Amino acid sequence: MRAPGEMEMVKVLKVIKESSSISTVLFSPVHIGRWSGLVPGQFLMVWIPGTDEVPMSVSFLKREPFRMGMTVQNIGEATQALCSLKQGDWIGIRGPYGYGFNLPSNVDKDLIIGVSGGVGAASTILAMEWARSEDFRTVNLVGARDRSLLVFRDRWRSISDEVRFSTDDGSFGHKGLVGDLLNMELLAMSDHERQRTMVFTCGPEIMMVQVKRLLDQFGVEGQFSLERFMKCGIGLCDSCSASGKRVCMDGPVFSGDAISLLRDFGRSHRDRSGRPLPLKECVR
Amino acid sequence: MRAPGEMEMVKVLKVIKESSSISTVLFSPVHIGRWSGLVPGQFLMVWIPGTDEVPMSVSFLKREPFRMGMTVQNIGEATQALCSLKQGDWIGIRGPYGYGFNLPSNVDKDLIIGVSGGVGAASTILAMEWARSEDFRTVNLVGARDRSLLVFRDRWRSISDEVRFSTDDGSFGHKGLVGDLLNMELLAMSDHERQRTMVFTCGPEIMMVQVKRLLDQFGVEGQFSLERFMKCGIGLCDSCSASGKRVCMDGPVFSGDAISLLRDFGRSHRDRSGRPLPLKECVR
Amino acid sequence: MEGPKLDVEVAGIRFLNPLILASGVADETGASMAEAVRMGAGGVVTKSLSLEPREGHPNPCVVEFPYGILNAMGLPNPGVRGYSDEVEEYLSTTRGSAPIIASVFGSSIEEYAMAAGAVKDLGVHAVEINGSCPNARGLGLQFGQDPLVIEDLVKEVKATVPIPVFFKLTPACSSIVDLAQAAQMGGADGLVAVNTMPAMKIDVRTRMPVLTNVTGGLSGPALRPVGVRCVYQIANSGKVHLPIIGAGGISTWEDALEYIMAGASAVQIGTAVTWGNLDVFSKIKEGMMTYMIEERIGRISDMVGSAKGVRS
Amino acid sequence: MEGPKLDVEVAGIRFLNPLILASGVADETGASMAEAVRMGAGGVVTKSLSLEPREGHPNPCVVEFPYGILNAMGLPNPGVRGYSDEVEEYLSTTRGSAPIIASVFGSSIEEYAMAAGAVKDLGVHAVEINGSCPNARGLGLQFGQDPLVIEDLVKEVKATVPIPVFFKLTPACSSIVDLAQAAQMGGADGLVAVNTMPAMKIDVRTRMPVLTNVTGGLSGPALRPVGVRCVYQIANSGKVHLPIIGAGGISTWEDALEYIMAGASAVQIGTAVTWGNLDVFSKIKEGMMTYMIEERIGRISDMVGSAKGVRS
Ligand SMILES: Cc1cc2nc3c(=O)[nH]c(=O)nc-3n(C[C@H](O)[C@H](O)[C@H](O)COP(=O)(O)OP(=O)(O)OC[C@H]3O[C@@H](n4cnc5c(N)ncnc54)[C@H](O)[C@@H]3O)c2cc1C
Ligand SMILES: Cc1cc2nc3c(=O)[nH]c(=O)nc-3n(C[C@H](O)[C@H](O)[C@H](O)COP(=O)(O)OP(=O)(O)OC[C@H]3O[C@@H](n4cnc5c(N)ncnc54)[C@H](O)[C@@H]3O)c2cc1C
Ligand SMILES: Cc1cc2nc3c(=O)[nH]c(=O)nc-3n(C[C@H](O)[C@H](O)[C@H](O)COP(=O)(O)O)c2cc1C
Ligand SMILES: Cc1cc2nc3c(=O)[nH]c(=O)nc-3n(C[C@H](O)[C@H](O)[C@H](O)COP(=O)(O)O)c2cc1C
Ligand code: FES
Ligand code: FES
Repeated sequence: MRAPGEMEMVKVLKVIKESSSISTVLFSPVHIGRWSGLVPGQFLMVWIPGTDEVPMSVSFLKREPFRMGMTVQNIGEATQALCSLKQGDWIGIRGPYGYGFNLPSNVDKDLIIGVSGGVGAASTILAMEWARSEDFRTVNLVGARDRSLLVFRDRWRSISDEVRFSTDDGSFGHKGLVGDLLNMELLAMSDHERQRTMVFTCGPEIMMVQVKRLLDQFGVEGQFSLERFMKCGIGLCDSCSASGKRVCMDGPVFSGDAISLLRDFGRSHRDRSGRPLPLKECVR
Repeated sequence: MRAPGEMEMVKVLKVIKESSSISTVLFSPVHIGRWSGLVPGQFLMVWIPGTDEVPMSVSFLKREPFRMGMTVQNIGEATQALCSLKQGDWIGIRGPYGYGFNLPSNVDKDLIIGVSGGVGAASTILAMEWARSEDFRTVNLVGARDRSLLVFRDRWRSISDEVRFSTDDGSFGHKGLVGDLLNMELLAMSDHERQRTMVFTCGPEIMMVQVKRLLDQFGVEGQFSLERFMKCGIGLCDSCSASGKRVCMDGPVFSGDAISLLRDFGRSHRDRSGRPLPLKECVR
Repeated sequence: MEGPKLDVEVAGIRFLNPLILASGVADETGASMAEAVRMGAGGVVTKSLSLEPREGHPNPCVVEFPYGILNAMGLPNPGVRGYSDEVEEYLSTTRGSAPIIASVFGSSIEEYAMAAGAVKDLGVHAVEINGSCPNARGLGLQFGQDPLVIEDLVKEVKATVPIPVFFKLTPACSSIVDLAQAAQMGGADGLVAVNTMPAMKIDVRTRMPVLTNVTGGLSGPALRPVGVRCVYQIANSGKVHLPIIGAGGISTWEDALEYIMAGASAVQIGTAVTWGNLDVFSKIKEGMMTYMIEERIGRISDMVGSAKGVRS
Repeated sequence: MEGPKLDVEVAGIRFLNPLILASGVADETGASMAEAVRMGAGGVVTKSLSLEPREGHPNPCVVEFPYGILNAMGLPNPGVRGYSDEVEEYLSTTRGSAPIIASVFGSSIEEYAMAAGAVKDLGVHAVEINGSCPNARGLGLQFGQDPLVIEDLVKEVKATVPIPVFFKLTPACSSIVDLAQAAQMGGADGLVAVNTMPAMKIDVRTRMPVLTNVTGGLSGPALRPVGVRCVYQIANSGKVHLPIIGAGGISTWEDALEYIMAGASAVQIGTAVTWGNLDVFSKIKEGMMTYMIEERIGRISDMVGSAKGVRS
């Protein structure tokens, strides 16, 4: 049984420009009890009055004073409106929804590798902060198309035992895919080390397909945060359907085993009417 | 804000015959959390399927195994049905409703006198048990029309530092009114002792009128448990109205000060349609 | 600086604040209604009165849900004559500070009109026609679901009393706007929306409907989204131009404002007094004041009907 | 000793248990519906299908209350043709273990009939006419509130398909029995009661209706007492003799039995999957079994319509 996630109207405290197209929106909800139990990887449905309601990860969560934030890449009408918010504007948030990342026991694992692609970092960063605070060793591999989309650089450094960046165009860090970084990382590890490792990943699905392949190949466990078109966010409308699972309710974070059973993973999404679309048509 | 008191169906565990016309009905609800917070003097609405729903005090409450009970005097259709219940029969209970007795602080008071008339004892006995368990000295004055209506005799003895009985016809204890016992008790006390005394009373209103007069006369504080016709039990229908207060919601237990403001006290009730009736027409 | 103003005028009647005690709730006596005013209500509605006294239905007549109340009181009341002392006591206690509206019903249009005629002599400020109580056979609801009957009913009552007449609508209908329009055609001075929604509860152990009357009316939070929709539809129909008093599940200041923004000039509060007691009135007033200060809104009337959909 | 039997037959269709996934909930794909069956559902209803694909309303299209859900999805669906793969996947995965009912709608009686005609070729076991969706203008609800239209609509659909036809009723009406009777006159093989109740939510900060569609339909616990009343009224009207599938706010075994005792032969479950996930099906089944053992009831059908009021 999940608790009802009634909408709470919150005033925007501050909008921090992370780059030309990415901003972090901060707010402080009143119903702290509800929000402070949020597990990194869970998401909110965010209402931008007059525009849209869209799913967003929580990228920032601090106590005393209580603050939450989301990091948004401007790719369309709703995200543009979010990035244009001003201090004092009202937005509605409901949630927290879905299953977040599952921190393993320190007995089984000692290393968590975060593999983040683009604005997927908005979801992984909170999870990796958490892992760090629970005394895991943390390695962060962070990729983006170009330097301008590579956010949280200082924050990543401050929470990582090791951090590597990549850009498709080589404008910052390794030139190439973040999957290449993961490949290098795993190659350098012993079998024993690999068994004691867990990977948290969020990013473009095509990137996560590569991550899944590597993890299978090296026998490493992982958790994957998926995106699908979400209307209700609470398991009713089935617009986020992937192979019979509702990403909003059964995910958005899935274990590698669960992902293996999702035939749609890396293959197809659904459009607003529920028709299947090949993945490439959905990739930004 | 009170919590919703949804009806719970409970199976009758046992019916104990206290006398020819009075029985105690025992049951064990499942939602223990809700019921174990009950304050003595609060009441239940009890549904006897196919017959009626009537207000009843809780006369018995024990933990491990959790048990509750009510003590019913057979005076009409509903109470007759309650007294005729058999083990395994289903009844519905909702509540706990209203304000119960308010145990004073041990700093202000050290003696609680219970003044019970007839089946009013069903309400006071739990309150007096509570007072005893919280280390108050307890004196119980228990009256009834005749010996057969004088219930809980052993239970009274076991929880009282002093106990006195009276019957109108002298068939047991003092012959006369329980108010006479109270008068004697108070007469024998010093002013200081009276100030450190609190009286809990429940019984026919005409009896409580006498108790009120005595307490005013001797300057002793008291709490009074009232009865009025109850339909909803939750402050909506106003059928229990007494001088602008709803007995189900603002009572059934009122402080002496609150009672002083109730012009209807000792004077009038309301009938099922809401018409005022002089008190004597309602007294059994 | 002056604070925001909570007073409202509805069909020519002034209320110090827009929160009115709903009919049938905590209003059996003049003293009870005066108590609601002392606790902050801007006005009260009497329980629904008929010419003759009625005892109402036998218990159980209430079922409590976590999100609402189901009731089938069955319109108990001492009759208009029997109730006259109550109105008198109310008026002498409150001394004109808070208007009193008399709710009336009957088993025929004539009886409705006679009850209305009788209450006007008690000194009440308006009449509310209860054409929507689901709890008594042959009374209330079947009058309030037929537009033709509503029109006649309102006409007759209007012809009988010189004071403002409100018609109270049921949410149990295909089109609330049709019913509202009928009341308008009959000459009503205002509308009350909504009464309770017909509903029931069955106990699975005894396999019996819990209410002696079998069915009853649902009120409280569960009813709110339905009531707000009804008020909004009437206010935005373009066809009905009467002031509306909103009702149904109001227990917080947000709830009250939701109705006001949907188009209600004032609101009635019933069920909330069970969980929040009569404190709801002052709590809601306080919340509304804070909101109006924060949002720099001077008067309640500035908000009436202010909610407009993107698409409508 | 044999345990109690949960299987039921409704309009000639056998379900292993009386719990059916409601239309529009967790049923966008064949795999989703098969998942519901794997988790314990006795049958499923597809989302409401039209001839042409529809995107539905833009977000927000859902409001969450503690006691219910308000939705205005706007009947998104890939069209009957677009959905045929889903039915195929469902049938091949479940292999006949749980019937599938296709819900259909249109913007005219003809469209309804054409949609029904198209789904029958997909291999579904029955058609459910959605004449009660409050969420799309010109579709659904206004067909379902007029008895004359209902009768024609059902007639046309019956003339088009050889499989059983259910008509799904709205609770937003003056008399649910009149609507049910109309469906019976049109030749329906069964009824589904109820769909959601028209409702809305206004945000007081932005003074805007939250749903883009302004109004939506209320489902979940808040709707239950209303749905139970509707089923009871139809079953006890003496005028309607069709099997009824109950729906509205069922989330526990008591809720399901309440509908069954009110007169439902089976029930549909929608909103409960948000708070309880698909586990609700097995939990309800388990609770029903325990109850039936305790009360020595052999079959579900022994309980259908067993609740009788003292007074009715
Ligand atoms: C669980 C989850 C967490 C997310 N977290 C973040 C985050 O932290 N930061 C961030 O920038 N983005 C996040 N997204 C993606 C974000 O929801 C979309 O970028 C946003 O909805 C685009 O809306 P738009 O109007 O700006 O774009 P549009 O122009 O409407 O569409 C652009 C793309 O966004 C997708 N999209 C539009 N509406 C939705 C919707 N309701 N649900 C899902 N996808 C939609 C479209 O399918 C399309 O691929 C997340 C998505 C999901 C499912
Ligand atoms: C708060 C409260 C606690 C009570 N606790 C107890 C108790 O512990 N034990 C006990 O034996 N009795 C108790 N009573 C009284 C009990 O409720 C009545 O005796 C019972 O309702 C009588 O019902 P009947 O059908 O047997 O009698 P009837 O023949 O119907 O009536 C006999 C008398 O009981 C009164 N009565 C009937 N129905 C109600 C009702 N719904 N509410 C109030 N009075 C009613 C009538 O006014 C009349 O005076 C309590 C009453 C109240 C208000
Ligand atoms: C116990 C009870 C009794 C009621 N009696 C009446 C009545 O006599 N006349 C009437 O018009 N409405 C009556 N109502 C309906 C209320 O006036 C109100 O319209 C409805 O309950 C919705 O508001 P609420 O949710 O704030 O209670 C009654 C409601 C309740 C709960
Ligand atoms: C998100 C959502 C979408 C729905 N879509 C449809 C639909 O397409 N067709 C339909 O007939 N009913 C639809 N309904 C109504 C349900 O099938 C059901 O009748 C109603 O929700 C009451 O049941 P519940 O309280 O168990 O949800 C929908 C309900 C919800 C909550
Ligand atoms: S978004 Fe509606 S089911 Fe997932
Ligand atoms: S019994 Fe209904 S208000 Fe007290």
